[in-house]
Amino acid sequence: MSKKKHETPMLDELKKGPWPSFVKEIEKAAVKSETANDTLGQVEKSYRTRRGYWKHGGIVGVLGYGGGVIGRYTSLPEEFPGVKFFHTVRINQPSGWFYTSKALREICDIWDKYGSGLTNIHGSTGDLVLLGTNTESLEAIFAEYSSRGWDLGGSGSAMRTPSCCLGPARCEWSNINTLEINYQLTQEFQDELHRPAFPYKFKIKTSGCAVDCVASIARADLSIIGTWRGKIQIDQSEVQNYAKKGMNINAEIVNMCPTQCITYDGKEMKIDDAECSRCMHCIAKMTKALRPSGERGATLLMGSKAPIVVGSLLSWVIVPFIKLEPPYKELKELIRKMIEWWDENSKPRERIGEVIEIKGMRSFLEYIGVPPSPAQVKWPRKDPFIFFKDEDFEKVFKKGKY
Amino acid sequence: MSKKKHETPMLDELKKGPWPSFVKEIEKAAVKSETANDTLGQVEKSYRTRRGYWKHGGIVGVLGYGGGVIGRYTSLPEEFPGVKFFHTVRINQPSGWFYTSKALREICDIWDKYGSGLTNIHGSTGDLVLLGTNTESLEAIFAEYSSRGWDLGGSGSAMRTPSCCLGPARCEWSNINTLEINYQLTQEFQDELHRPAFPYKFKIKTSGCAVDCVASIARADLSIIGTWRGKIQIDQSEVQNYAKKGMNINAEIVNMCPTQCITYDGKEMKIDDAECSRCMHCIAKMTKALRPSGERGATLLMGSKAPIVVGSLLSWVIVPFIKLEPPYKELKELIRKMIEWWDENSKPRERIGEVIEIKGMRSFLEYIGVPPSPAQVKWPRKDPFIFFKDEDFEKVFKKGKY
Amino acid sequence: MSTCAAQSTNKVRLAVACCVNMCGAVHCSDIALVALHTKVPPIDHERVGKICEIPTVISSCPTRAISPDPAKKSVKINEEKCMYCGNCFTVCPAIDIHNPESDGVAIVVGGKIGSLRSAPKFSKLAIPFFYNEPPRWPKIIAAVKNILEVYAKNARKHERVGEWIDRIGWEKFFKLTGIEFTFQHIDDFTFMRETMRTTPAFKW
Amino acid sequence: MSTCAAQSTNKVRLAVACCVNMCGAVHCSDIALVALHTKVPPIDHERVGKICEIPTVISSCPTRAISPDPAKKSVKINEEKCMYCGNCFTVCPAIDIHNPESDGVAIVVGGKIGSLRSAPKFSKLAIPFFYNEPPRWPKIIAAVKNILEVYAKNARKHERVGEWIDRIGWEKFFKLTGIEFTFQHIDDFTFMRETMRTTPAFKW
Repeated sequence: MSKKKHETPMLDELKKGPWPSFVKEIEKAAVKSETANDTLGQVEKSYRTRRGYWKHGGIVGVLGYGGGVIGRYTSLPEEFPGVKFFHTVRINQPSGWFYTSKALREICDIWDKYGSGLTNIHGSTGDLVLLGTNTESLEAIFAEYSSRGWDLGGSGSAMRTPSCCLGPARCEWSNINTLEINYQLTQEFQDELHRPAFPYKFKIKTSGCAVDCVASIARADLSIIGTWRGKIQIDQSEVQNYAKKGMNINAEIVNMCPTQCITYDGKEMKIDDAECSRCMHCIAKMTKALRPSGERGATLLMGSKAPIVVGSLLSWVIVPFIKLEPPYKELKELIRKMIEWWDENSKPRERIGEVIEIKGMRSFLEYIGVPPSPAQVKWPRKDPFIFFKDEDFEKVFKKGKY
Repeated sequence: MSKKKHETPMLDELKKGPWPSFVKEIEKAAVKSETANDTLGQVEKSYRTRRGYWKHGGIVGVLGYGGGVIGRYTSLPEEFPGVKFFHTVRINQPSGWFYTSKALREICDIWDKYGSGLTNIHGSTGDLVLLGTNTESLEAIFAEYSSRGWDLGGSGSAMRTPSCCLGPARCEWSNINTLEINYQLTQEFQDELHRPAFPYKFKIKTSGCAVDCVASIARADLSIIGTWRGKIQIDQSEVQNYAKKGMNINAEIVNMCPTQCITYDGKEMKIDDAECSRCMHCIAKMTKALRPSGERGATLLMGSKAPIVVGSLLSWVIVPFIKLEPPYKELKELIRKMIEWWDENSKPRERIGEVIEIKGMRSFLEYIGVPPSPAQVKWPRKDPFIFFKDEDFEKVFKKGKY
Repeated sequence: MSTCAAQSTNKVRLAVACCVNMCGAVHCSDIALVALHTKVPPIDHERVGKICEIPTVISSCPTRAISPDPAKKSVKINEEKCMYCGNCFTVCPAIDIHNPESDGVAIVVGGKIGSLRSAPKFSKLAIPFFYNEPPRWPKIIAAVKNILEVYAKNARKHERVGEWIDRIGWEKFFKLTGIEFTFQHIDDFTFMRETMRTTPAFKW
Repeated sequence: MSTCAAQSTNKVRLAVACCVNMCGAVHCSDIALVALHTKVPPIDHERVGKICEIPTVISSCPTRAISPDPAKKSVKINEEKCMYCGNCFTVCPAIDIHNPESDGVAIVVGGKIGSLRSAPKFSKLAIPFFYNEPPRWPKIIAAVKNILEVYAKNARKHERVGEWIDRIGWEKFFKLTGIEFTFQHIDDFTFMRETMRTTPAFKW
């Protein structure tokens, strides 16, 4: 409908070469959308002037929901009226990001109707992200998506849309049903997701094994990582098959094992399971030969966040092992306690990991009812400045429990 | 002269067994010294009541010197009049703690005359420590020791008595003349040693190699560690001798090398010198076969301290390599600059390492004229919160020096 | 670009962050580009009074560089403490952090998100600053290519960039890549203590 | 005691510190005992006013637990923040930290002063508290003997205590020695961040 409004010599450079080009894609959308058309113009201007022109803030949303839409605007509305509003809509993705092509078409058809046609599948949060619409269209967008069974995701100081790796649906390494856990947590925390009432954001991400394909330890307040308690079962004939196909088992597996718990003499592979840290290296490289056995469950880690405002954190171990089976009662109750403690101890805009750091692990662990464990630390404290409570003497030291 | 004044049933327990006993030694001194006699009584009381009765503080000293004697008193002068005063006298030890037996006798004879007869050879600081005398005797003690060529050590907010490992006098691993360096620094900083004018203590310790027998990295503000720039020379016939005598060279040397830069095929040992971190393990275990070659000098590290008040620090690399040859002009000037910067930037009772931490490495390095180096850090910064100065763009980034 | 390296070593997660928050775990990438500011932002004092909430502006600063300026009914910035994160701009558009002449890009390397073999790692600073050169940023591309090539040539099979650097040491990384080590590389934000090298055992 | 271990592994520097300053690099010992207090000291308000300089007392506290108590012309201690270092007692004898009933001893392990093979290491907390039992402290002796025996049995030749623990992991150290892990072991002083285990890859 609209023809190209802006000269874009710099962006045109980025259409050259054999690779996919975001410029080509936005140009396609611009044929139908004034918003996409002015997006091109503004990006070209950003390239030319070497600065951005987006601004965010200003609460926008739909009735009954406190989050899910992020207000975004151009700072140059007169020059680029098509992006005067450029709101982002988060759609709660299905566990593991499985869609039928019909579902994707449906999502795109609705979006072509109300938005720029540009999407981000998927955003860093895990949500399916629709880019660029105006405030007036929001109720209609929500009505149409929700009538087809879709829901908004989380934003702001709220439970964010939980996300998970594709788990047992596509991966033999998964120790837990990540998809079901993610679905159950999403249902359980609907209220917290849609009506922001937390000190700040709270993200839950679930991975089936230590490979952690959803980067939960790098960017979730609660990281759920599937694991096992038991031996790694070895199929020696499959080990020989790997060797025959050219794998240098000593160089690639034995020597790269971080705990050095594997031996291989050219005939037989042995694993000292007591020394194994379940890092997944041998299993990932020799999947046909090696397989965990025994009890399955998860390690819960907490606290990761990106650099702003006072530095990045990685999640650390809180619960070394928890069984995770329907209806996940223990997990759900534990999460409620975590959030309660956070709510009681946090200033506004403090992530839970930061609050645990300020208040100390003891306050948090005691509240949620988890005992101290060497699994929680890389090493114990160094300086001999140690806090004691009266009860410690009764419970631990007088009993000589060491 | 005085007979045993106090019943000491608990201390008597510690005279049993085949080991040396501090109780036996104090009892020997107590025969001649009232101070030693009451020391026994007070220690017995401490054992019985499970608390200490020493107090320190109160400046004591000798004319013209601000330090070297540490005032110490009992809090029970009526019960133990012999330890009403129990001052500690620090005597500046010779480099590497070499004495003739005549010199030791001389020291002890003087001490028997004026003090308790109890000594601590040597204290943690490195000084020869004389334990227990009164304020009145101090001038006489000093006069008599100094007339024989001895001097007091450092105490308080001053340069502390420098100390060093025995170095080339007794050890083939030493890369520098630790004894001479220590002597020269002691002479250079006489004024700073005897007249406390620093924000807090400043300790210099010098080791001939990375084994660091004087623990300089754990407890010196300036740690001087001898090292080399060159290959490790290998005497293959001596390597074979170690093997013949039963050393498992692959297990004990090759596999324990932290950089994995050694190979040994049963006949020949090879070292990839470019990967060597000069940790001394192979040289220490195979001294007859392995020997550093090339240029000798030292790495300067700074900043270590004990836990009080806000946590312990280990020294870290400031100058990756410095040549150390008489008259050590560059080293002496560098130390003067370090102290100047500290003096200008410190609050009272802040160690130099703490001040560098507060003000940042850049301020310190620029002042002392040392460039930034990857040897100074385990890893570069993580969070992208980076300080820039205008000059950096001219000097580094506009020139594309990367 | 990651394909060439993948053949001999492991995958390379190459990520780009438009601001220092490095959303989506960009801060744990094998190689990442991050856009940053490098100058203390100017304050439009007249607008601050009109459109900004002063206590919010003050508390937005992670290094406590912002304090009230009662005479101007505005705020002032301590230039020694400001590290240009732009958090004040987020809450107060009158402190415009944009500066086309001095805004630029840093390269960080060696991060890792999962626990496969080794624990997750933050990316660390490799090159502190490049000028912004749209549309193709040729110097940045050349620098990334150099890092990738040195990695592909030197790393062992299955070793991620960060695992390779941890094995050889950061001093060796700077030597092999020829990247200059600057004052910017030394952590002086809040966590300096754990980053300092407390041993003379390093490689020349 | 160190001789028995030396035969199969390496030397053990066993050190004893009479207070938390751990002078003489006791804080970097293979095994060390350190005396400590465990209760907030009582304040003799009448004497504080007479013999102590109140600003000095306040500034002596590393955790800022001490504040003025103007009504009493003395100071007060925030019980939540005090970790009983005794630094206030050093400058003010009227805050007597001695308490025979609750003073005791902790055992720390795994420190190392030199850079032979591995970098110098601080000792880390193994057992937080023993009651003071002169003249022979039998429980402490038994605990040290246990640690030494487990080390001698499990470490490799040339491995110092800290090198052995770094290789096997602290979780394994607690398992092999049977020492209980308590809240005291988790660093909550100032450097918690670097001590937390940021991976699920640990040993059961």
